[in-house]
Amino acid sequence: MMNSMNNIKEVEDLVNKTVKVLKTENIDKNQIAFEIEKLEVHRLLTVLKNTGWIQLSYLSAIDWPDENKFEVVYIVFNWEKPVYIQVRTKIDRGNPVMESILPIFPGAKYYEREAHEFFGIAFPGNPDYEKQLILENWDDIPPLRKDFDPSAYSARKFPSREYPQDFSVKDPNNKTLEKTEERKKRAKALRVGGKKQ
Amino acid sequence: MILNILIGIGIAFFGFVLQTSIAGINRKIVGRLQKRHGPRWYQEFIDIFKLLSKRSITHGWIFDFGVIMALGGIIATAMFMPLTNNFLAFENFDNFFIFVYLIAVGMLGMAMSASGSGNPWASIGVMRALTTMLAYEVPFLIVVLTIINLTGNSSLTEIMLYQQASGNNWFLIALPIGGLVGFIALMGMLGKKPFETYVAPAEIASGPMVEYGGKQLGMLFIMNEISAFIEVSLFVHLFLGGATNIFEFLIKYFVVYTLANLISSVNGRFKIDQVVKFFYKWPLIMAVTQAVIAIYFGWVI
Amino acid sequence: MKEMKLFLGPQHPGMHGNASVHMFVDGDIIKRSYLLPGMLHRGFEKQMERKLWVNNIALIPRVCVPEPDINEMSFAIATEKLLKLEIPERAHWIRMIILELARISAHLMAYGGIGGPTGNYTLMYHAQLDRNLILDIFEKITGARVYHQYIVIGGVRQDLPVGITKEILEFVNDLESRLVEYRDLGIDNASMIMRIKDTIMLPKEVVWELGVTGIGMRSAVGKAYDIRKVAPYARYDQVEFEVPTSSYSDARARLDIKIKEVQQSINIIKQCIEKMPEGPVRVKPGRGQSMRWTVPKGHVYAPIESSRGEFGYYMVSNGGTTPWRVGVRGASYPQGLLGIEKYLPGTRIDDAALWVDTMGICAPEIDR
Amino acid sequence: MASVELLILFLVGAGVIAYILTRFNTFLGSIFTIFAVMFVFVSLAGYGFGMNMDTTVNILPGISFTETYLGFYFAIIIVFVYLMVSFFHPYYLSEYKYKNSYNLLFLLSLAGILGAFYTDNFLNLFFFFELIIWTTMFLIPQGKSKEAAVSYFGFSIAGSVAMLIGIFITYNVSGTFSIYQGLAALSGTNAIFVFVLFIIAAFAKLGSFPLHIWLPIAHGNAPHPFSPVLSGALVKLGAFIGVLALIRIAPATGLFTAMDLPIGQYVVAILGSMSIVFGTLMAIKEDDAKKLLAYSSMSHGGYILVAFSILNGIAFAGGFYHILAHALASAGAFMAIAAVARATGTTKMKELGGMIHKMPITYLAYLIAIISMAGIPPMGGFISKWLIFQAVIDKGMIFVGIAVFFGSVGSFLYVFRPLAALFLGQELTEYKKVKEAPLLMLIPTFILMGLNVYTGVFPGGILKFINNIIVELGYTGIEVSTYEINGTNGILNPALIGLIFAVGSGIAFLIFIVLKKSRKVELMDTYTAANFVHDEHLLHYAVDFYAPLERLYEKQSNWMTKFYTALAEKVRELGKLGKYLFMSKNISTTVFWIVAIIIFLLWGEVL
Amino acid sequence: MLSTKYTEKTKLTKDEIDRKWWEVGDYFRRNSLWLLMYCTGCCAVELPPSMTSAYDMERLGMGPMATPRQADILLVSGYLSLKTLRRLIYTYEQMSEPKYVIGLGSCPINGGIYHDSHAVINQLDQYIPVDVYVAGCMPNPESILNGFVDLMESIKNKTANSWKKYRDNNEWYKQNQKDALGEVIIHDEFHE
Repeated sequence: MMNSMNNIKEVEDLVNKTVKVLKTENIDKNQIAFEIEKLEVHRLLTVLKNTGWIQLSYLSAIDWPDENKFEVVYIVFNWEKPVYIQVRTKIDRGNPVMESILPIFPGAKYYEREAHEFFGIAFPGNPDYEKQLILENWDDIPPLRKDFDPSAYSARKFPSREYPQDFSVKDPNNKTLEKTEERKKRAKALRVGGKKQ
Repeated sequence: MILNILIGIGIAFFGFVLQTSIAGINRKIVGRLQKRHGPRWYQEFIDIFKLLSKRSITHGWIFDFGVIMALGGIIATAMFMPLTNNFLAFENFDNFFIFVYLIAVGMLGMAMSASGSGNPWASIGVMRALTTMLAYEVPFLIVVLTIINLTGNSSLTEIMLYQQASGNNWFLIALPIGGLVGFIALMGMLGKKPFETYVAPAEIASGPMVEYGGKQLGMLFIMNEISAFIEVSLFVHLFLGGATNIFEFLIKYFVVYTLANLISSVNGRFKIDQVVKFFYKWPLIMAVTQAVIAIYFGWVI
Repeated sequence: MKEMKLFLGPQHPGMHGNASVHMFVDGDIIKRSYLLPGMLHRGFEKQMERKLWVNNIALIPRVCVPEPDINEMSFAIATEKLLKLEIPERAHWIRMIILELARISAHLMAYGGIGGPTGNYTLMYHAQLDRNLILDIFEKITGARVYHQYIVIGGVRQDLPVGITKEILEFVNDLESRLVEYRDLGIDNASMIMRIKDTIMLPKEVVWELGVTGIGMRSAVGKAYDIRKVAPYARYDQVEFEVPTSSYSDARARLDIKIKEVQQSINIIKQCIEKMPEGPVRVKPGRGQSMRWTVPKGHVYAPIESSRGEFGYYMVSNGGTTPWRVGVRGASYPQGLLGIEKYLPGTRIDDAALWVDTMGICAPEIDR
Repeated sequence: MASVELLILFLVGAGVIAYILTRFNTFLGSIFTIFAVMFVFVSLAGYGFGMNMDTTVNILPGISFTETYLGFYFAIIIVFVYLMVSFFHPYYLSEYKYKNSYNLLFLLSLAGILGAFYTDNFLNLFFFFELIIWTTMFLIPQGKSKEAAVSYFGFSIAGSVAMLIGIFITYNVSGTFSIYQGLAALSGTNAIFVFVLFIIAAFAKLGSFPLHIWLPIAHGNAPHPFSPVLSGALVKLGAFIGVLALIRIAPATGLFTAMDLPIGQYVVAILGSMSIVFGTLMAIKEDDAKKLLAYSSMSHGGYILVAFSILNGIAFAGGFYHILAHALASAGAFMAIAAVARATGTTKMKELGGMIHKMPITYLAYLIAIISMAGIPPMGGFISKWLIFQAVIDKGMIFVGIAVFFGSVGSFLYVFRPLAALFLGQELTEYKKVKEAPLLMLIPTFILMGLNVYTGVFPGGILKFINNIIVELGYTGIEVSTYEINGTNGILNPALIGLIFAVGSGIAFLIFIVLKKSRKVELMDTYTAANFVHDEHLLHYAVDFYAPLERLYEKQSNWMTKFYTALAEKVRELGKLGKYLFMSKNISTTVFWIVAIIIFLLWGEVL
Repeated sequence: MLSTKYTEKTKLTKDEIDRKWWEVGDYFRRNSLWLLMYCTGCCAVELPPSMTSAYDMERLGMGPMATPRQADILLVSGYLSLKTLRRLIYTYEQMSEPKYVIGLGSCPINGGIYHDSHAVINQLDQYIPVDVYVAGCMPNPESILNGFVDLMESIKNKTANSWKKYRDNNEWYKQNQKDALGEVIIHDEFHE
């Protein structure tokens, strides 16, 4: 649609005017992504919120261990001019600190807590970002980092069931098939409402 | 005297069996309303006996003492209840106020025991039960005041005989507004929706019952059944002319309870202050109107 | 000031799903409250990073249990955007039918769900019965009642079975005729009105602060802010439907909108069945080995309108055979966490369960 | 033969001795007080029932006594309450500031009470009333606040002044100070004036609507062992004046009638009903256990007024029985609260919880008292309420009916609240070391428990005695046999109810004991929707117990208090004006004003 | 004809009487199984259809109950995260005996689709004993009801003894719980 292409253009102009954009990605007619400097995020989000991008749709982080960076992403949306804007910025992985955007978007509170929990990013400015939210008594590195291996963690912590090797339905002592047959019959009886047929 | 007491115990037991069966049948009827099969009619019995067979927990002596007091009070109340106009355990002593106040012993026992469990939900449930009681009692008692004033006797059998003497002139018909108030109050007493504020599983996790399991819960179930028996019987005797034989009583009882249950099954529950507001608005006005009409103008149909 | 602490959930009949509302109560007014999520945490986002793109299809429906199809749809759209894949026309229409059926089923569950907090169990029983019929239709189409794995990358898994359209039409016509009954039993029932009117208010001003979307927002703002209208996906721009709104957001208004949306969904389904072209339903998404195909680098966010609000997958690919990062924006995230913390205080404990129900809080998509 | 005069003199003397002993040793003085009160009680009980008291006066000048069933009934109840309370003194006095004079004042007020009920002279009555008021006024501020005493004193004095004017009018008309002749001589407008004035006095003493403000303040802040006296005994003085006014002057005031009642009586009944409703509503709202019981006293005072304004035997029987039942119940409840307050130092319900595990006997005493207070069989309160209901229903008094039924059900709510919040619920950590009350305090507790049950199960004897009073007042008594009470519309057999209740409980106990034994778990191991709580305060529901109900009348509940606060403010301003005018620093101004006023007062007479 | 021969009355020992009563009790217990409403996982979404009109669990005498004290069956509906497990054990210990546990879905059996997740346990019967498993992801209402009928039969055959097992092997279970959860009984509140 012509209209939405105009919107995209408008957004591009606005963002370029406000901050220095490192990289722009046009994703489709309703979505555009900008990568900017860490310090300029607040300014851009403030400007966007004042121009009508009032809804914070998503906030999260991406782990790039090769570059030794975390990428924090903010997605905002404007209902009148339907364009989703991804605002992304990269922060240092060794000392992950990102100022909270709570004063701009109060709705970010729990997203930031979650990002702290799963990546270990600190959000100064968010009063209780350090409280645990989803996990309880977590005893390992934050689980969404790439160097965390859930499989090993699970194997270490939760014992798995061991099945007997010689389990077979052909075994004459194994009554599984008969039992299954019986169950099926009963299931049928249940389906017709308890009436015996 | 001993014989009378035995008859009284028999009546209480009969009330329990009757109400439990009818409650079971009603579960089936409501099931049909909800497009399903419904449980067996004797399911309620199975539930109660199962509860009695379980190994329960206790929170201290008041937790048990309250339950005993609750069940004891209710059994004692039921022992005074006449079944028909000439079948009752204690001749002349079936005074209306005994039922209203002796049933309160049971309530108090249950409330005490529930609060004694130390659970906040239980206390909230008790609070709601008592508040609901404050709501429905007053309009109901005003209607009963009218009836006693008209008949000049507060004995249930006498009230029954008064209605039967003048050609089955039921008070439900003679005092139609009062009868309606009585029925609404009955719904409140039975804890039927929309006045079922104090069990309310989804709000306060079944209220006073929250900590009970096993035998205590079983005893409270029995208490609940017997108190329902008392309340419905009161309505039957006061408003539907009582009964001359047991079958008449059974039919009237069944109709009243089923009607209350059916209305209950398609309504939501009020909030607790809405219950109070409701009862102190229409039913009270209606009850007072009825009382004024009947006592001062003497207009009785 | 002495306070008492009460809990709604996880093991509580008023709570749908495994989450816990902690309430600090004075008398019966909630003074402070917060949601304790995480009881349903399974580490989805981590799991999906470790599975092939195509394997993830089996995993994702489990993110939101009452309405699993939106996950498949959002995931499929996101991946297709990364792949720059055009899918067959018929697949779009089938997807819409599935989505709208799922929406009806979710709305019926929520609408019947108020039977719990308000005690009107007959409503719940009837709604669940109709929902069960939808699940039966799903079973006929996809082979599974709840987790269908039907909407896949590149279209839908297989074509609709023969004669199912007739059955769907029969069902929706039947349901449409009985919507009046639902209204009578629920929101137009005198005793229910007393209970749900003017409770659990969501003021207009706080909507943006919360970031709440979906019915919660539309009932307060009064504008047709629906992603199907504003930024249409699939073929929603080619069907006619209205977005019901209201400007006074109490529990009753939200339920009213739910029932109206069921009506609109029925309309959409009818139009879809009418307009649906014949043709293939699936294209092969990737090149290379049969399942180990790769997806080009990129970041994409794919929002769709669920029954509870904006639901979206944020997907990052670094060109590998597995997603690099998947983020799920649960539709009930704002109203569930922030809403309970900020706007539940001041209401009464009776109404807490109503907030959970009418705002559409789905615990698994908060926890993931 | 016990002489009333000697008893009074004995009490005065004993007071002086108690003062000296208390100065020497608090415990000893208190024990002496117990024996002194016990001596009075025993002599009263020994001779009074047969009307064998010696009423001659030899020493005291200008005082004359006579013996009536009415006076004796009140006197024995109040002396009994005094006796019960005196057992608490040894454990409480040491905390008080003026502990030396406590026993003295206590005994003096008892002397006043004896005199007031045995006198037949209005001026004597007034004198003894003043004695009671002045002595108790110095007892009350030993508790928490001096304001309480001021408010008690203010309302009491207002009542006394009203009574005094009434007495003067009576004297003017009849020319005699004799109570019974004087009141009988009244007629016409004078009768109405005296009626109104006496009713004001009665209302002020009884703490009835609209003169109830002092009641919760005085009860709530009085010393813990004195609250039972206030509620169980002193308030009954108002009932006494009420009886005088309603029954003795009654027929004279009949200008026109409402519901077969003289209009004055009907108005009193309506005011009594309002007192019931108002007391109930305020009690439901109250957080302090003692204030709650004070409001309950107000509500029960309403019942007494309603009963005495319905002029027939059955209502009188109900009223008199209610005086007894409420005195016992209220004394029991207040004493239980006092025991708790001694152990924990507070009576605020939101600060307490789980006392049952520490003080089970006190709990039982409170339980039995509140069962009586709520009018549930098999306790005394049921009998009196049943009788009052009979009268109300027979008269067909609908609005009074609403009030009495409301009060009766409402009393459930408010008496249950201390039970739940204070005794039941979670066991709070700060009271882990609390122990049961000492034996001496348990003695009256047990006696009251027993009497509460006795009055509920075997009311026959007491009702027969009450019949004497009713006959003395000129009405026909009710039919009563050893076990049965015949009302106008029904028969009650309290003993049977008690028996059946025992049988029912027995069956329940059998069911309970036959089944499997339960496992004992901790109070904190409770349903929390599968969450973990380790602070029992968070699981104790005590604050704003009836919050949804309170919200319905929150706005309306304070207007009366506001009115009186505003009135007090105005009075204070007036006082300030006077102070400004008279007590200015310039001495000549003061002298000028004093002279001016004297001249103004003497204008008509001298100048 | 009356037999004149004296037959010695076999006196029942206390244990035997107990056992007989227990059998009577078993009849009531299996015909009135009350579920605990604890939706631990996604299989809970198939519970409403099986409870309500479509499959009507109530005709088997079963129904949902609000609190663990009242319930007989702990229905573990699906996967268990550690956070849930802690609360589940707490709930299980609050239930009054005899109590039964049913594991719905594949996840309680062996972890199911989340077998390598960092948050979900793999095997429920390490922590609390289980009477009946209902496999499937997710099981149909039919199979859920089937599981209940299985439970009823095993109560009849006296094989549903998990609660006794928990009592007898309490230390083993406690040790396992401790391994997974750290400390089962927590002395301060979480998230405060």
